[in-house]
Amino acid sequence: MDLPVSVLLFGITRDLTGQSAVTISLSQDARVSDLLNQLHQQFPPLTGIRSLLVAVNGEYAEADQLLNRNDEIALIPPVSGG
Amino acid sequence: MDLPVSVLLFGITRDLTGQSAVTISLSQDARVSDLLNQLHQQFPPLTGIRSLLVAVNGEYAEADQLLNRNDEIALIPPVSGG
Amino acid sequence: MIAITIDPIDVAAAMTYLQSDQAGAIDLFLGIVRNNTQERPVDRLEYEAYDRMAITEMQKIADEAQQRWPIIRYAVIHRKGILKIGEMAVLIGVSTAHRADAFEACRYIIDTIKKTVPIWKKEVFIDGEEWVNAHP
Amino acid sequence: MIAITIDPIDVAAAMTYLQSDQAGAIDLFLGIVRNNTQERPVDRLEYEAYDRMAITEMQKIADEAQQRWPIIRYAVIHRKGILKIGEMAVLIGVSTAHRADAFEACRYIIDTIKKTVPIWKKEVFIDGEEWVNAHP
Repeated sequence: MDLPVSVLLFGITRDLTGQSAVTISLSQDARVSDLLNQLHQQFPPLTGIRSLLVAVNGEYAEADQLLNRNDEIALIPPVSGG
Repeated sequence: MDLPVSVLLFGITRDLTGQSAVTISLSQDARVSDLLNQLHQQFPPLTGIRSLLVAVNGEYAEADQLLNRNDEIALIPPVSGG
Repeated sequence: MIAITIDPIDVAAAMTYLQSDQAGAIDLFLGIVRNNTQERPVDRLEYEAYDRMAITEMQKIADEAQQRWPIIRYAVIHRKGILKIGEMAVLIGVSTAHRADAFEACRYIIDTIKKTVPIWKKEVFIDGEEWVNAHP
Repeated sequence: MIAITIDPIDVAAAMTYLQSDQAGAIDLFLGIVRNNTQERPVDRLEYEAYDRMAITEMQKIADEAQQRWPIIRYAVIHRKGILKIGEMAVLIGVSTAHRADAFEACRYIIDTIKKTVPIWKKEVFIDGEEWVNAHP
């Protein structure tokens, strides 16, 4: 547990957690999928969302992408612009 | 030759004839096709136009439609609005 | 709203007209005089209309569009007279609840206007002029 | 022109921007807050954006559209914050030489925005609220 990452929350994920950002502790070689698992454990209501993607430094990230300490990480629930 | 009709001219037909309306003498039971024949004879340059339709009282008319003395008749060269 | 006008088309007025509490989508098509046709520089366009019949034909097109799509409001405005580069010749606007209907109805209206409405356009070039579509 | 704004969208400014001597066609799509969703009366919408990424994603969509159609200018403007009925949430404008390209590019842009751009809309009803698309 030596990789703390800050995760930006928007829309329904902000409402469900009551926070616009959370800090999550991950292991050093954590990937996007590890972050999602950790978030689901810590905030069970997130499992009810239709889909949850992760953006790293402003770009959609694949599940196996490695996370780094200074990444800007955001949780992206289903978008509904327009 | 006892059915004089006035024909409105627009666009290229007005330019080719130099008039915005012409009066044509037709026989009493004349149809749209007779009018077109007569116009082509009287104004040979009209034969160079890609297509010529006739409107009677503001509606496109078929070639076999009978013409009446008080009809508002117009020659419709290919349209190009928009 | 269907109109033929010799004055500049008032886009803001058309937009206000198209608005409605039920409307979630407006598609607005503007046809504008551009500076060339098939690489030939254009000086201006001259539009002429058989007004009475043009209004009737535009109304038929709008009625048909209303049959085919759930249109809330429409605006079909065509200008005539001499138009310089950058001036608007035609505005088609459609408001609907959902966007697909607005796009489809708007496009149907402009596409059909170009086929059936008695309006004629003369392209005036530096060195000549031509009634569009008139010759084979 | 790509923007996210909390202020009302300025349609006239967008239209001025889209104009060009080469442009014969402008298609303008406006997304507006309407008074109901699936028969349920809406009080207002609340839009939220991940601004930095939303701009990036909108730029990608505009770039892709420019690859696919000969676009002269484009405007992609999304508003965020609390929007009441009748207020404009999004404006997409495309100018091209010919109309088919304007319609297709404009529709491509708005359709794709709804799929990929991190902007979220909460519908607020008289008796509840819901983040659109969030639940299965």
